Amino acid sequence: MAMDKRAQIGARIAQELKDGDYVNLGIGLPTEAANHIPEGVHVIFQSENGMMGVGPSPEPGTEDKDMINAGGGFITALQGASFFDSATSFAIIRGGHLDVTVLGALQVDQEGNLANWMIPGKLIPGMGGAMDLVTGAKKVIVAMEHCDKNGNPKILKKCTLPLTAKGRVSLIITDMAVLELTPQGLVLQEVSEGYTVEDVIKATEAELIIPSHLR
Amino acid sequence: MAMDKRAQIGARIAQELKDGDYVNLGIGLPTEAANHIPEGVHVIFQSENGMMGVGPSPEPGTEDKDMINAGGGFITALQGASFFDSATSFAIIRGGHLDVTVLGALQVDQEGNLANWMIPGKLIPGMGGAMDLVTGAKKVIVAMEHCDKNGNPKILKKCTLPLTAKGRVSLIITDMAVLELTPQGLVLQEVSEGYTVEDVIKATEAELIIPSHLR
Amino acid sequence: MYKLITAEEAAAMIRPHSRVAIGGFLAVGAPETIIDAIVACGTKDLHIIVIASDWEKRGIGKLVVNHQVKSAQVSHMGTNKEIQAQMNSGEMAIEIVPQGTLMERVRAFGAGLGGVLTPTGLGTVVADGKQLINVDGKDYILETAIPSDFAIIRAWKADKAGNLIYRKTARNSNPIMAMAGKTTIVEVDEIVEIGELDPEQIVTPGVFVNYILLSKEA
Amino acid sequence: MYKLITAEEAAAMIRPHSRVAIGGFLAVGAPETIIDAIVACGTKDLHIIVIASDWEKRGIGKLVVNHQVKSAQVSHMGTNKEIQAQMNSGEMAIEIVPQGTLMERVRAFGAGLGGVLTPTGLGTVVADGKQLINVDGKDYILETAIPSDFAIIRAWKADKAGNLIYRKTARNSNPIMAMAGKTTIVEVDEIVEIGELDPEQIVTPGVFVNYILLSKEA
Repeated sequence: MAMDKRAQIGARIAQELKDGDYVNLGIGLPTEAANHIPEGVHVIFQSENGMMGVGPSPEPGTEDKDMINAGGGFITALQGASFFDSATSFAIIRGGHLDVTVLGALQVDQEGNLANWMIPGKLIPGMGGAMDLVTGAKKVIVAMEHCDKNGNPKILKKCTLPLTAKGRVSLIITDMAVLELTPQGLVLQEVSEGYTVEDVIKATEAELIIPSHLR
Repeated sequence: MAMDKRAQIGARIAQELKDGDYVNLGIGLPTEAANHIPEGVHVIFQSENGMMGVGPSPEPGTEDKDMINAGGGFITALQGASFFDSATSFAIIRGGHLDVTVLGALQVDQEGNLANWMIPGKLIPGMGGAMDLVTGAKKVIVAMEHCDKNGNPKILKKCTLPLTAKGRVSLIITDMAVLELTPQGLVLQEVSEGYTVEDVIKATEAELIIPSHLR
Repeated sequence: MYKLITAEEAAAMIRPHSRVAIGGFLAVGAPETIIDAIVACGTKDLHIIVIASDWEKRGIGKLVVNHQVKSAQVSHMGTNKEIQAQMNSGEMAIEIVPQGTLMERVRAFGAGLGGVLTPTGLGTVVADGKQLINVDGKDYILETAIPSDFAIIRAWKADKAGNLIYRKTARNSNPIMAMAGKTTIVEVDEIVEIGELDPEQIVTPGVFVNYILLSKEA
Repeated sequence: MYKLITAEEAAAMIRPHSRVAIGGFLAVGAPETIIDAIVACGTKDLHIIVIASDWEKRGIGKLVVNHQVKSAQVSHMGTNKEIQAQMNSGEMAIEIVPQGTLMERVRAFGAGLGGVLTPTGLGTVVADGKQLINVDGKDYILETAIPSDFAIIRAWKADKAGNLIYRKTARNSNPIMAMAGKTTIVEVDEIVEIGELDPEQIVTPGVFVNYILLSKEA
């Protein structure tokens, strides 16, 4: 994905994070959000291997072999950080103590289902901590490109890949749009600059509710 | 109980404790064992509220309000001690990591059942940690006076009081005798000075196996 | 992130019929300042979740003596005649829970688990009416999570990120109760600057903490 | 109390078909010295319990590359193509377990519990063939304890009472795995005198530790 698209999505995710929130950012695109937290907003990032208070990547040459995030990348600790074992880390996650988790997706559907951990017959990396994160966090945000690399919709009526969790997604942020899961269905809340509502509808298999402010 | 009887039972319990054992001593009589650990034997005592490495009672005037054992008595910490939360403490107990627990009893029976936490209609203090200790420790020793204060047997064919745990007692140490639970039944292993085998049989309701060395 | 409040504000949050998990063991590590404020408030019909019923004049015993507790889940009441009297008279409904089981059931709620399978209590009245489940040839009792609306606990020091450390055996149930409150209120002896607590040493990360107040005992 | 041994002695204890819980996350905090000794031993048909399959040349990946692992319970294999290849060819039997569930199942075994009820995996293939249990109107999956014969873990420092502390994110699964081995073997950077570790700071009490050896990486 182009750097400006990544930055755009990262900035949009960051808008969802409130001062004092405890947040887990998934590997890849979601981590972009950390670069866009507004001045004066203090968000505390968890790494599910066992740390709260993750700071930015270390300067080259200052890496600590015992300081990695859940993606294996080197990290630093901010003041006020804490280390704990992985069972405690997932007690935080599963127990509903985490305000927001942001994850990528292979597919997401209009019932809030998410599929992001395997493609049968092709790739089975395992779900790692994703199932716990999606099951336990207070707010689950999916951040991804709107379509796959062949241009096919990833926002579906119903996921066809094995699920990560059922009905837990609350917000989808893509390069084209922001969509919210509501009891009424999937509501198109924002359309990115350069796109029309019709572009989004065309790139989305799921049924979309178009609110009056976008009509 | 007279001091000499208490000391005798304490000394006999201490013989069961091996160098390097992790041990939990129940409130009252069992704690007497701590005074009789032989020179050169290093036993580590747990307090189930959350400590390993309990030391002797503090000198009067040096008590620390935050240092108590499971009976509420003031304690000290030995070098090598550790503090942990109560869930970890019971993970140690229930998970089979404790070598020996020594507890008092209201009743114990020839099937290794123990009753020590309530007398219906009279006293219901609650079992505290006793059920976990009896269920989880590798070796469960009951230490008590052989008969109740009215002279009635406490070692029965079958406990009549509500049980603490089923079939978990391995050794009974009283002022009169030492008895071992075996797959064959309850074996009288030792008779205290001043008593005969017949005295023990008379003071015991349970059926006793009398081994050749005592016949 | 936590907010700093007073004991009176803490007590005012707790309403009749609130389920309150309270840290401490025989009143050591008990949040006495918060308990005193709840006593002053007089809020009735509380459900409390505690290891022990403490003493009449220390720890949660004060709530019992003041007739504010309608029901309790507790493992030991041997030091408090008032709670036994209220149980016998029918004023209080008591569920007696083995201490290790109590800790796991509270931890389960805090960790988002529905319950655990434990061998503790098999063949005893504790198993009565509960589902037995066999795993690998061994029986276990299904013990369900104990929900709580509030956890009120005592720590030694908090830093300004809400991270907590405890002192000696005053740690006891406090870190477990801390995980389990939908709202967790912590009484501390001291609040130190961020960075003063070693990140390796923190027992309860601030993510579990909603409110902090200073102990009047410190 | 623990015994001091060599990595070779540790490796020799582990037999074909042993169930081995191994600490570390993406090889950080992995007991590399013990793993190397097991590779040198060549013991086959191991069952391993690990968070992640690490890399081909680091962590438990080395055991996989050397074809010593017959089966595994693991939550993530994305960094190791060899384990995916052996899974696809049928050489290795893999149970994929969500990471939080894996930690609870390992902890359960260490804590003497038969299992836990978790919502994680509901409505997914993880729930297939497992018992669902409803508690207070919510469904949970019954996830059973994962037994292990050995836990091999990595800590930073041990004192001569066997108490352990860890370093930063190298803590990860190590304290949980430490609880769960019938025999727990610990690789440490340093063994210090009793009294050098603050009793408040100890993460794994020595009661969980059977053997200690010095890391060749330290």
